[in-house]
Amino acid sequence: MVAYAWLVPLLPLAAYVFLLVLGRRAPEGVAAGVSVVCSLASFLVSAAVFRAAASQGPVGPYLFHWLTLGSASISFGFEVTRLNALMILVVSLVSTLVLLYSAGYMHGDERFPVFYQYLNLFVFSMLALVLSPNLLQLYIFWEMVGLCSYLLVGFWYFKPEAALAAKKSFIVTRIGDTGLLIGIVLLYWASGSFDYSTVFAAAGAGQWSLGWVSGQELTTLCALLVFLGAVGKSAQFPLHVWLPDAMEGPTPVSALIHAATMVAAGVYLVARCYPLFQASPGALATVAWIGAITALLAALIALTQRDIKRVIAYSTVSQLGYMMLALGVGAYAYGVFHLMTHAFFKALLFLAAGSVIHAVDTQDLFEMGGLYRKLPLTAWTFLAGALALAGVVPFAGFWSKDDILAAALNTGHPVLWGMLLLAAFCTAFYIFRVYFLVFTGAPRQPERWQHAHEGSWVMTLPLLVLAAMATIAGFFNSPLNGDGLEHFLFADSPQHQIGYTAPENVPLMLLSLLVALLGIGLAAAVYWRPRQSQRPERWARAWGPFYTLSYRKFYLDEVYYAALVYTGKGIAAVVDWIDRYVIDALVRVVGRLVYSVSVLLKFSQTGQVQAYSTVAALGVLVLVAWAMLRAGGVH
Amino acid sequence: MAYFPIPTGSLLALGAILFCIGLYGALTKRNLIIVLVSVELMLNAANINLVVFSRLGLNPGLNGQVFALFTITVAAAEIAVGLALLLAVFRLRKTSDVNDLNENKN
Amino acid sequence: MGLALWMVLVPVLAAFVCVLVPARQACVQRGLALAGSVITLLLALLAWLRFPGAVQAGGGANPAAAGVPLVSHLPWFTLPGLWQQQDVTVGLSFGLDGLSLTLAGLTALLALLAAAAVRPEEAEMRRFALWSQLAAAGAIAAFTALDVLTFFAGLELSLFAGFFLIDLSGDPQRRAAAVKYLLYRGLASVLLLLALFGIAYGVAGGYSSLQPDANGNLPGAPAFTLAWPALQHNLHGLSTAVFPDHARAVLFWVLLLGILVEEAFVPFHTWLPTAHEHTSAPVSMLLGGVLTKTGAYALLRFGAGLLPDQLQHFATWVAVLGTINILYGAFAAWAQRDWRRLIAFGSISHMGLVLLATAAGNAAGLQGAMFMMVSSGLLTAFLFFLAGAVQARTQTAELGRLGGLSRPLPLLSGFWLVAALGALGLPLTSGFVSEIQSFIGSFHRFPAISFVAALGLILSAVYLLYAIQQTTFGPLRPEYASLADAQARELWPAVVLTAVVLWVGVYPNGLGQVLGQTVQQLLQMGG
Amino acid sequence: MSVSDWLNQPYIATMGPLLTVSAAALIIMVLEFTCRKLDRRWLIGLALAGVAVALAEALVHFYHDPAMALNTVVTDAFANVFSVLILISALLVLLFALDYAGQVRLAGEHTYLILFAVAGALAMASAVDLITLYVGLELLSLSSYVLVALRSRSAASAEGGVKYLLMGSIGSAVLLYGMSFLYGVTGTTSLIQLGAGGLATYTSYPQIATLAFVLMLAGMGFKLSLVPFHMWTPDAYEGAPAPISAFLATLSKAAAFGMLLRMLLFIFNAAASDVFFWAGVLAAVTMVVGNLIALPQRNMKRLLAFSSVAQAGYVLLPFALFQTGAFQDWISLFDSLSFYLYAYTFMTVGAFAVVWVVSRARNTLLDEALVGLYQQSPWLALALTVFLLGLAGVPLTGGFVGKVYLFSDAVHLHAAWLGVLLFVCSVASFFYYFGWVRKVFQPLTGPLAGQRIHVGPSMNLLLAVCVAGTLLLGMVPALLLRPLAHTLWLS
Repeated sequence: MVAYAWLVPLLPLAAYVFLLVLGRRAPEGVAAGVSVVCSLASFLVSAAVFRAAASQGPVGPYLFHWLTLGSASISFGFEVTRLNALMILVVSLVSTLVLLYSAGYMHGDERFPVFYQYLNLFVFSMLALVLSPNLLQLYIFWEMVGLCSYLLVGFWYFKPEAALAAKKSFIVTRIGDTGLLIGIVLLYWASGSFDYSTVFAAAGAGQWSLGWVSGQELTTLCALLVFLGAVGKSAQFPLHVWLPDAMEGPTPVSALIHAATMVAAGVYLVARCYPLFQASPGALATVAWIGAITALLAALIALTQRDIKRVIAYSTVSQLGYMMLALGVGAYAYGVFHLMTHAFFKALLFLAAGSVIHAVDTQDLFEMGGLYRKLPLTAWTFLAGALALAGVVPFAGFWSKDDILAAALNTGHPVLWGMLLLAAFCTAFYIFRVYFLVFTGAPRQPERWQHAHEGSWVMTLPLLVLAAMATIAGFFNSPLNGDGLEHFLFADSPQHQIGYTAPENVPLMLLSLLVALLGIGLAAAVYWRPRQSQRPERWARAWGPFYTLSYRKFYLDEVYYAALVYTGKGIAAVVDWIDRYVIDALVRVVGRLVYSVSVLLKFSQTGQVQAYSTVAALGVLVLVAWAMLRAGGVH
Repeated sequence: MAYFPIPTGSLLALGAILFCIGLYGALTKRNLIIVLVSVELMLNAANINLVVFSRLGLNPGLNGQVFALFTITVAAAEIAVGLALLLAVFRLRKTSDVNDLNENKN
Repeated sequence: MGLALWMVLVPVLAAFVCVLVPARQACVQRGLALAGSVITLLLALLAWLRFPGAVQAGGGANPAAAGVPLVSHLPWFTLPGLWQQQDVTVGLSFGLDGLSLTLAGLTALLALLAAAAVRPEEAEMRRFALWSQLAAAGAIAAFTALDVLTFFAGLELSLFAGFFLIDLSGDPQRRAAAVKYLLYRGLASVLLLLALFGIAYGVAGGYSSLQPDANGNLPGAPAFTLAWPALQHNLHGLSTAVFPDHARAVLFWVLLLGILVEEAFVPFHTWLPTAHEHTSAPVSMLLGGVLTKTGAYALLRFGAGLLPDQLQHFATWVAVLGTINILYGAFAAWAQRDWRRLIAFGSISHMGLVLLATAAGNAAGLQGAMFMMVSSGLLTAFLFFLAGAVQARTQTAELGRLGGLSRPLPLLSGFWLVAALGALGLPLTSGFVSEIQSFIGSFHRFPAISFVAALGLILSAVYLLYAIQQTTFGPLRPEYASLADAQARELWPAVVLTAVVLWVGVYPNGLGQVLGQTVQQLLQMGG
Repeated sequence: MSVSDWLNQPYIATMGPLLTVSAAALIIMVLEFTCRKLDRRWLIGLALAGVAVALAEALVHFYHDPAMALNTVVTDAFANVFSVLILISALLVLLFALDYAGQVRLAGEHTYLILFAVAGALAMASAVDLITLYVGLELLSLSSYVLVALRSRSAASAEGGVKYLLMGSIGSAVLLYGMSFLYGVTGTTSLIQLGAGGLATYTSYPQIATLAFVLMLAGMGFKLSLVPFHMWTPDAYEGAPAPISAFLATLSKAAAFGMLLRMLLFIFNAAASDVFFWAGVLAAVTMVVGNLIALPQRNMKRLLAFSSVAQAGYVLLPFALFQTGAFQDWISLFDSLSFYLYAYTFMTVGAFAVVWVVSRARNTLLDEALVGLYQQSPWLALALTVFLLGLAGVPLTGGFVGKVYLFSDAVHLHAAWLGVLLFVCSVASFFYYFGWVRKVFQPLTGPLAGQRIHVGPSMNLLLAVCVAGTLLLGMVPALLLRPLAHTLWLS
């Protein structure tokens, strides 16, 4: 069965090509139908592949020759490991649901088929990325998903913000990608191959060098460069700024690309290259710290945002930070576990938010309210997602997040643990702030409230499925099924276990649960049934500077703009000036000079024959004199 | 029969001076006829050289004088042509001043 | 077999026929240009098919064509007593090795597409057909010449044909641009000729301090020849007593200078943006796609092929030059407000990578450089084609005055997106394959320099996405609301280019096998 | 010398062409006097026939062994190569004149004066005695003075004649003065003896030898219109009848180059080669100034005049190489020089012809007249394009091969800077040559647009020959290079 894994990405590709041929005229039903069927099929295939992988362990790589470089030969193909078997399962499932959901959400958009083209292309690229057997192929599809993200963020290209956001997302991630590319190239020269196995073997041995850097430094350098790619893609601090802006895209896109799958690719990359990172403690520490900072920073920013999607986006950033930290402190399995659960409940939250936006046609939290009565199903599913995110037992988030917290503490990173705990508190607060603002209380804008209504089944069905997953997904790696995921992942790794795992630690569990409940309680106190003394405005005033700081996203966008964009444009302007007024001007001056000399010569032809003969005579004279001097004078 | 030998150098100097005078005239005189005459002077300077060399040269011979004769003849032809052209110009321009011949220029 | 020769002759003949056909029959003229290019292209494909077999068979015994698979020779003239009283024969001899074949094919393809891109109502169709065919012939001759004189002849041919092309149509300032182009590249070709002749004489011992023996020829000095394969062969392991190092160094710098001007490298580049800004799109396609590749060709063929030791000796200089070009071009492109100037500077930035990769001198670098020449040729032509098509509708190429064109012109915008993404090196396009190979090569030799150069990857994204945002994205300007999108007749060049770009990007080995042959030879030369 | 000796000289072999041309000249002169009614064109036809016969003779003798008559006139490589060139250009000029005479009333002297000039030129090419050379030169010059001034009732023409006369005779005076010194130190005027004693002469009297050389070079420089002795050129060309401008630019230059080559090489051979340094200086100055001054020129005839100045600089390049090259290397120098002269002749005569036709049709000499020529007469336009591209040195024309040959000689003989200068200058010359081509192909609007330009049969023939010559020498240079390779220059 595993040998057929190539079907998994190819089915969406087929759908893409089909829609591309049909073009913009394709009827909505066909476009959506084909896409959903294809990705459902690829989900089923991946399920089969998953079972096969579970039983027989990693298979592949299946390769074909791609390019010859001198003596070296670069091959492409696919491989199935336990990790990417899990990934394709998650990705294809979420994709199927989102594709279905979009049929309702994008209904009536003039470029509906194009939207589905892009989505299919993305699904293909994402699955191919996951199945790549070597770094170069991974990089190729890494860029492809970036492209799809660019196209989908800018899907409503006529909105200037959308155009800007698309550009920003591509360029910011490109910064990380460049690092990744360099890392891959260095790894190639160091190990002589792009294949994971070869590279990691060399990395593990550590006996490698590039002449100008060797051994441990080289390992760390490569690991950090690879991580830079992950930072860009997974919106980690300091390259997280693109993700919230990317919310300009249609909400299903946010759900699929910017919550469940693409942004998780960074985490996947680090997980896939784990041997490399393990070989370099420095790199691991960096990963951990970046993760923690991101988690806390994003959570703090999310506290005060007014745009529902931005809140969820920042929560995504923050959760990705959790995963990075998990990998950083060595809790490989927990990182992957959280990646999976997060994929479900974050997609769920986005889709639910989408159906809210669909209903009230605004994204501003303070224009909503009381929607529970209008959208009960949405409200319930959102609640499930919120609880999962906040980490309330027994929802998915609880298990994974709790594992990570425990790992952070037990591996001796109390500081990181503290940061995460604080982040967890904020998480619970901001997500329930959203819940209460949207679904409870009195409608703030009655006319919007009036028109609100649930979407059709294509939109609600995915919500229900995802809600179910968000509820139960946690048990895959809970004591209740004996940490099944860990065993699945580690079943065939050489040392039988990658990184750190630990049995559940009940006091810690209770503590994190308590923190979550506190956050929820606080949110309820402020936004659900606020007493006079605790209205949000008062809080905002009370925390004045901090409030603004968080609301302004710590002014990071402004700083970057000043630091990068202005300097870049400045340099560009200078270069252009030099080009026009130094180099080209110089050329023009020389040209003019020559021409004016020739004009002078032209007018030296006065028509006076005696002038001519004088010149000639002088010529003779000079010639004779010079010749005589050269010949040594007349005796 | 005895004669007073004149050193070759001074004769050559004479030629050179004559040449320069001719050149000067050719470059400065306004009247076309004078200019032509000056050119003749230059040619004659060469003739003087030839003759001198044919008599007092390193290995004397008649060639020089023959050459001089040819030159004189050619010079005569040259003058003839020159005068013809002068007439043509005079007929069309009513002037024999070299400086007025400045229609073709730049 | 005379494939190479015919690839040069066919366009010349086409041009000749263009002269005979009356000018008013524009469609016939266009047809002739198309036909000429198609036939040339078919010949190229034929050669492509025969190539592997020819490589197996190995080059002819003729030393003047050693290691060149497909050779066709026609005696041209003999300069009597030129060298030590020996006659020197100059042949109209053309050969197709990997690089030559690829570039000749590229030339034919772009000539075809340029002819297709001319609006049928173009008033100057005859002159366009005439000069474009001659330009193509010249470029192909330069790319396939086995003889440095023939190479120079090809350069000159494409030089003056290009001059008349630029001058053909466009805005009034094209005159000045054409003259600028002419003088710059004229001087460049002189420098190249000087360097190549110098090398030829040097190989024959022209700069040797050895004493010639009784019958006047030097010990160990090979016979004088102007054929580069023979020069390559003779140079291999030639003692520095016969060809002193200082002479080689001087010649290398002369060659390099010529290449810098020819290829419009900073700071000798200003003619390129000017020309592109003021001429018409089809001409830009030819100029940017083909005519400006001769310099890079000379760099690989004669720089890496004849003076590898010097290239290695001065590699760091070349690499720094390349990096300067990459960054300078990218930043300048970012600052441009004219679409065509932006593309032009972008191509300068790309060709900078060719310098860097060639300097690296390893297999990856050389192959990357060759790929980059092809890719940059395709994509530059592609971009200019689209810019021209849009400009023909909006009557402006000023980025500030465009916007939202995706709505009225979805197809053109789509292709423009593809081309731009290719140019910024997106995987599965030719751009990526070229950049990755070039960087693989350069990082091995110049890690530090390459780190700086890698900034170009980011900057290219910056200026190209800026252009996209300014043109196809953003709110639609009312005056463009009613523009008509391109029809299939107008679009097929874009389709073809997309296909080729993707083919190279998805399965580069197809091209890699052919270019690899040249790479191997260059490596043997260097090693 | 006994009578039998006098009779047994190889007169025909050595002077056949010369005698034929002179005879034709005399006959025509007589005819011209006796029957005034006779149409000029018959006379020109006769002249053509005469020159053709002479050319045939020259070709017959081309590969024969060298011969000498009266220690004065020889037939050898120089004589053959240059006589043939002179006669070919004479044919072209006469063809041109034939067409010209059909359009413009032409003084009858025209025809035989040309022939006398040709005779002089032939003498310059084949004489080996300073006296004869000088006389030949003067014969050529005097006839050309008159020819220039021969446009009836044209002040410009007369003025051109006078200017040429003055400068020319100053030039010949300088030349003669130089010769006199040469004679002084050697006591002979025979090039053969001069050559024999050349080494001794130079080593014993370097200063005087150098002085003589420089003066002779300068004197010929007036004829060849080398900078700075060139300033009469544009004025004379402008004034002269069109065929005569072409005549001055090609025939008399070819003859003068032949004479210069013979004199300098017989007298100042390898031993004295560093005197040729001065030729290099003049060549460089001439190339540069000639091209510079042509850049802003709007008057077509004057521009061609300056271009011919510049081209003379190119042709002078090999003289500079006599200094650096070993004696054996000179062969390739002779070859390159004569090849370039041949190519140059075709291109230049053709260019002058087209310019004349156009300027007559539009009756202006300004290059605006060229605009739209392609519409009015594609044939003329393409012919002109060929000539201009040839002069610019574009591949597939004789100009290209010629320049490349000169260039490779320069690089080979360690004067690369001259070669580079040569090509840099031709790049500069692109500016004006291509400027014309551009005008030629410019679309023409307005009343003139429809008008066609009529071209007479003889003009068509002339153009055809010139185009063929230019292109053949570019595509199959072997046509000329092989014969050159077989000439025994150093016999």
